[in-house]
Amino acid sequence: MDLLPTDDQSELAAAVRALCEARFDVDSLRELEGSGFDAGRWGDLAGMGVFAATLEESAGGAGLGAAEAVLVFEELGRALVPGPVLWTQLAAGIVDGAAAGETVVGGLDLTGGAAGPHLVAHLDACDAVIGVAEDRVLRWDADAMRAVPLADSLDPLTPVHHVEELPPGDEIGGAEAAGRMVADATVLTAAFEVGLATAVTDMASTYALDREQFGKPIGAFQAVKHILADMVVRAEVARSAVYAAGATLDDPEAGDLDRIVHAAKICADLAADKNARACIQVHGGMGYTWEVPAHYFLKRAWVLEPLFGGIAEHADAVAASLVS
Amino acid sequence: MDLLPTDDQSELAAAVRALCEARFDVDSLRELEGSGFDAGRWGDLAGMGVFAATLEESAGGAGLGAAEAVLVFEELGRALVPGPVLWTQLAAGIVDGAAAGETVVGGLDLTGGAAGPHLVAHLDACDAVIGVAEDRVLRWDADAMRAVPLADSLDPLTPVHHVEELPPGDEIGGAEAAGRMVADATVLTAAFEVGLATAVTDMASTYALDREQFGKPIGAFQAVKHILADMVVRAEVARSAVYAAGATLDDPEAGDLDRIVHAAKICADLAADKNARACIQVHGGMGYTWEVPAHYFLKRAWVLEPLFGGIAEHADAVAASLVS
Amino acid sequence: MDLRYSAAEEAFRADLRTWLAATVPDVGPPPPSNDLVARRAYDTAWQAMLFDAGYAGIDWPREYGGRGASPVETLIFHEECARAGAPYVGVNFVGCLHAGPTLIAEGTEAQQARYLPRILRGEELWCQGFSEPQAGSDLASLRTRAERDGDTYVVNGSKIWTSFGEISDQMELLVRTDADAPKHKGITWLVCTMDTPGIEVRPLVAANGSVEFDEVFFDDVRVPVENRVGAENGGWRVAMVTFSFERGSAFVSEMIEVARETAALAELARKVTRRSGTAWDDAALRRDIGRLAAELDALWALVKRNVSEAARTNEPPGVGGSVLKLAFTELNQRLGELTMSVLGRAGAAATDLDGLPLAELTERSVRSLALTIAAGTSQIQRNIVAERILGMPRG
Amino acid sequence: MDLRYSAAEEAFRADLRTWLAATVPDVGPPPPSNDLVARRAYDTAWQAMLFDAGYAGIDWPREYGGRGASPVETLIFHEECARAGAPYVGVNFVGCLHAGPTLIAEGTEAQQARYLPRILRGEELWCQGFSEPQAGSDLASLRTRAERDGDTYVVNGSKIWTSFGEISDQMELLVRTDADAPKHKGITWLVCTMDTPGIEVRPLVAANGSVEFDEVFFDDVRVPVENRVGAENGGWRVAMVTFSFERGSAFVSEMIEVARETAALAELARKVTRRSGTAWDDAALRRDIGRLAAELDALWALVKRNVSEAARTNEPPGVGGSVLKLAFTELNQRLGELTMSVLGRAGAAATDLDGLPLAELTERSVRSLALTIAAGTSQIQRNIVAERILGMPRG
Repeated sequence: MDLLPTDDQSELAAAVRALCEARFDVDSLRELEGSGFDAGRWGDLAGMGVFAATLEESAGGAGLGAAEAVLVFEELGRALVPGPVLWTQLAAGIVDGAAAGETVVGGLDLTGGAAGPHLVAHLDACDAVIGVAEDRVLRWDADAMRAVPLADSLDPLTPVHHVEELPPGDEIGGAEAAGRMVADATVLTAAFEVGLATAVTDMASTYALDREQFGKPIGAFQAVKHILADMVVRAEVARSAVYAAGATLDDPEAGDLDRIVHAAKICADLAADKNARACIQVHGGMGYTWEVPAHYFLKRAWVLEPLFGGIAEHADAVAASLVS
Repeated sequence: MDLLPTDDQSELAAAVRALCEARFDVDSLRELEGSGFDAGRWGDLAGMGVFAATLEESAGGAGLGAAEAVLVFEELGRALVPGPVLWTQLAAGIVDGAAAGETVVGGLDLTGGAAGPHLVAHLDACDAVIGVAEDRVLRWDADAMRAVPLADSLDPLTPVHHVEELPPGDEIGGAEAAGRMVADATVLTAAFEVGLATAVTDMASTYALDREQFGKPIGAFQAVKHILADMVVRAEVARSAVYAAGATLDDPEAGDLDRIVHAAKICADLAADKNARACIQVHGGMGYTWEVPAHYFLKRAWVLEPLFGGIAEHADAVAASLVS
Repeated sequence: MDLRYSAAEEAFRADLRTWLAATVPDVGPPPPSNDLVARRAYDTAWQAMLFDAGYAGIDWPREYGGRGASPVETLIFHEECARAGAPYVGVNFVGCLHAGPTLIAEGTEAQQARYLPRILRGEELWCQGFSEPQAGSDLASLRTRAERDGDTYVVNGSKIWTSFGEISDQMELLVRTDADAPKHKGITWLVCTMDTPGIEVRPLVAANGSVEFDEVFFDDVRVPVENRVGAENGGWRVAMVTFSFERGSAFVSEMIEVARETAALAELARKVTRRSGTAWDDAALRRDIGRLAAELDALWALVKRNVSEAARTNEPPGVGGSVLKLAFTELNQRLGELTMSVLGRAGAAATDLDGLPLAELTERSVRSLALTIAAGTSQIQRNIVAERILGMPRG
Repeated sequence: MDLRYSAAEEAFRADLRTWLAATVPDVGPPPPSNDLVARRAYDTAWQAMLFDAGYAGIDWPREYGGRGASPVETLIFHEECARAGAPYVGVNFVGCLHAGPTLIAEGTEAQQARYLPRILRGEELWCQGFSEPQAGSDLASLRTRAERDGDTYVVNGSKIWTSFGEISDQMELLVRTDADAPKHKGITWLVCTMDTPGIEVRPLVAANGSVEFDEVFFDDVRVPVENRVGAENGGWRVAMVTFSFERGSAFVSEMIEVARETAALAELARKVTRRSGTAWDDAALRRDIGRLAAELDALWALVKRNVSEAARTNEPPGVGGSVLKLAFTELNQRLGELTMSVLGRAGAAATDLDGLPLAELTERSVRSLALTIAAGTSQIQRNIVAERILGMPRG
């Protein structure tokens, strides 16, 4: 039992972080506003093996586990990497070319009944789209979606298309594949949110040390200090749950997979939203400007929270498990 | 439109406060542990006209309105006055001798369906018991309740009896009387809670000025300051709603009575519970001792919250009103 | 302690309501929020209509051209305007609510004669130059300096968070005139005309995409000494007069708007489909919305208490304003959170879809983030409440 | 990053589980919580059984008589004991978890030989004399003084929050030996035998009615110099060793208990009747309970991370302990709030009724109030996290 990254895992995370710092720094995010996608940077992610990470070696992948994928997505979240990274990773081994990043795959979360408008992110960049419900996995060609691009999206780095009527699509997986994909997708989304929650904690903390008011850094004031401490607590609690969920995906007998997946998503949803809000508050007026990137993080958190079930759905599921 | 107490109303409140300070100071509360009732002090409350306040003058009462009753109950709450004061006041004009305090009247909240165990507070002190549901008002002789005294109660100043099977009782009021009584009871309970929330704010604030750590009063630390500020906000918001509810009971055409009653109980429940908790936290270890009376206030808040509907029930009712 | 309005107050309300009913339908829809020139025209036209009808400067004294309404009438005014869907004070807020009242309290007769009528008629637009990049919560540490040169002050430095700086005519400007004095003691309040040479205005884009805020840079800007309000180095006190002017009616328009939005959110929740039914079938979400609506009712009662206090004392409600700001801004942010919860996955779109007003709702949720920061962060407000109401030490 | 235990760890668990299964059923129910003498007998009997089976001092080094278990085995030990319903360390917690480890780290061989075996066998009970009425969060400002008189220290002053002082044999006592030094520099750590003349113990009644805490008064109490642990005036450092001893397993027993209570609350909610059905039919309450259970699962994962860190470094998890304490104590209080919500009006009774264990549940809700205060308030913990993890200035 060891819930810390191994040396190999830490090296992998460091490599992804180095790539992100080089290719997805904040200024380059600004360049991607409205599209969120850049073929060159996408190629860098593919070159790093992000999409092929968990594909079996026999199928040309790196054969890594969910534990490694969780660390990779935590780093992607820290850098707020845009684009259909999650869906393309999920599609590796299912959609030809996804693992190599040659086929860009978008996705549709059809869990929870998925009533309401169907929105596909980054469709302009996609070659294919997969959809996952609890009981099946569907596939479409991107241009078969007959989707309408929307003028504005909440997150400037996550443009969305509206699919007015979902075309039939090819069923490429049944309940078992779907179940595993939903679990993977939930945990990787949570991992991304943990990275995001950590990044805004770092950002707020750096600002609190730098910004002076009343003759001292604002981080010397308990009001600010305690906001920051609560950010640390939320991020660390969520990170713990996400690591445990990753380890349990790799070794389902080592724990209660459903419960830890619920815990990971609940705590990560909470950490991403609350920490990004707190980051804005610590920055004061500057936090509310477009220039300071805190708002990007919060908007992404809002986009991610409802995916694969938000706090409400997962908490309801845990409640049901308590009395069953 | 004037939502502040008039001079007469302020004088009334001051007189009740003076009585409470003289007769219900904290040390005398300690004497009442386990019983919560003292005939002498009960007589003082009667002498002050607490029970007869809103009874019509023709029936021997003071003919005051709900606005005045709210101020009286705020003061009673500030002093954490124990005993079946609310029920005896509600019974004035309905149960002989209640207005004069000669008949001590306990009560049973039968609203909300009142499933679960029937508990009557202070039954040993009572001559009669009234019960109020949404559609009727019932009356029993106290010794007809066949109730079992419980060894321990949550609030040491509110002993309870358990009525295993409710005897039939006399119907002394129909839906109209019951509706008005429930509204009165809800608002007066909220008023009591506002007094309670204010008292613990004062207690915490006094302690924060007095107690020194790290070379200064703990009230100089923002962590403590902000806890105190939130206490003020909760108390003032609740007080405003309770005053408005009192004024609307007196003049139902001046507002939406149902809505403001819901708001008053929700905000007062919240202020009483959160402020009493905060008072304990500000006191540190001492706050958790029996000796410091903060715990009496919190326990009373917990006893009052579910009466006549708690936050959940009132919030549900407001939600329903939004779409009707 | 009563909620009934006097006959005179009811008559005031009836007249106003009649006028609003006749007037508002012709005003037309507001322009896009980032078209500042159109917004100025729109809000100014409304200001002129108020002026013609005798409602401009609703709570300004009559001798300064105002209506001289009591605090209760002022409450009624804001309430009725909001209920009628009339334009808000909008781009004129600094002139009507800050600069004007300050000039009434502290200006010379000449200054009053020069500026007040144009504010009332909407002819001149004012902005505020108080905050600086290094002086936010700690406003008194401002550094923009003004040096006396004969009968002018020469101003150098920069300001930030100036609303509508690009389209304004006049600025209420705080400058440092004595660098050696303790920080509150060396500040002066000036009227600075925005077309004076040396002023550069640069828009700041906000997180919701709006461009209402500006940075304003001053390079040897010459302001006549006659534009000084109050004494040299006495500007801090003058600025504080401005901050405490509102007599209980702050947030009234916003609260009515939030009440409307809360009811609309409940209706919206009945349209947002979920697996089994709609978002409104989620009992926990429904309860959260109900509770928010109830707390808003309580805040409305707090406003009435604050107004009642102002009516009795003819003074601002003191820290009652901080209590209200703390509670209302946090409630308003919670409404933003609940809105995103109701929208669920649809919230990723900021374009209207399937009958859901997503552009407005998502922008609203983002916009609410500024509320606990602007005009004194919640942290500063809590200090004020603890220090001024409870007497906690400043330390 | 894996959750699977090694074969050796699984063997450790299996042995322990076999022993617990054979042993726990005979232990009998715990005595009433306010019967301290009976509690001492009960907890001491359990300690002796642990000792005989080789589990006493589970993570103490073998050379000091402990089991020498790894951090992971220690986690397994606490987990299995809690799951088996074994007695908790109880009245022996100061000896086993604080004083013993301190003596191992800082005591002389003679001190170790004198005290450690009796702690392990449950023969001597220890209490703690650290806090004082005027030195709570600011522990280093303690005033109880000790003056050297030949080969004894003469102690005068008072302590507070001493758990089980009435029934203890030894006290770990912090005293001021240099009044002129900076406050952290003049403190000394002593072993004080509780039957020394001049000690008076007065119980403090807590808000839940318990009498576990005492005030202890010292009137010319003579403590031999040989009872000093560490250097004179070096006691602050010694005390900090104590505070950082636990290697990640703090709160493990409590967390398993809270998990059990949460599941029990869900079952209870199905028994508490409401107008239409039961409390469990309240979807919002249900969601709150589910969310709390999920957050507890996450905290369990945090414990495993902290233990993993300790296993790698053989050091305590540093501020990971503060993070856990902040999150877990607040969660534990929320469970108390939810419990009262489930009980509704029945919560006014603290006597079991209609199959509802009201005595235990209401006491539990009151007891949880102490958690964000004892052993460092949440406010102090937040300072620690912000200063030591994020490097914020002490300010």
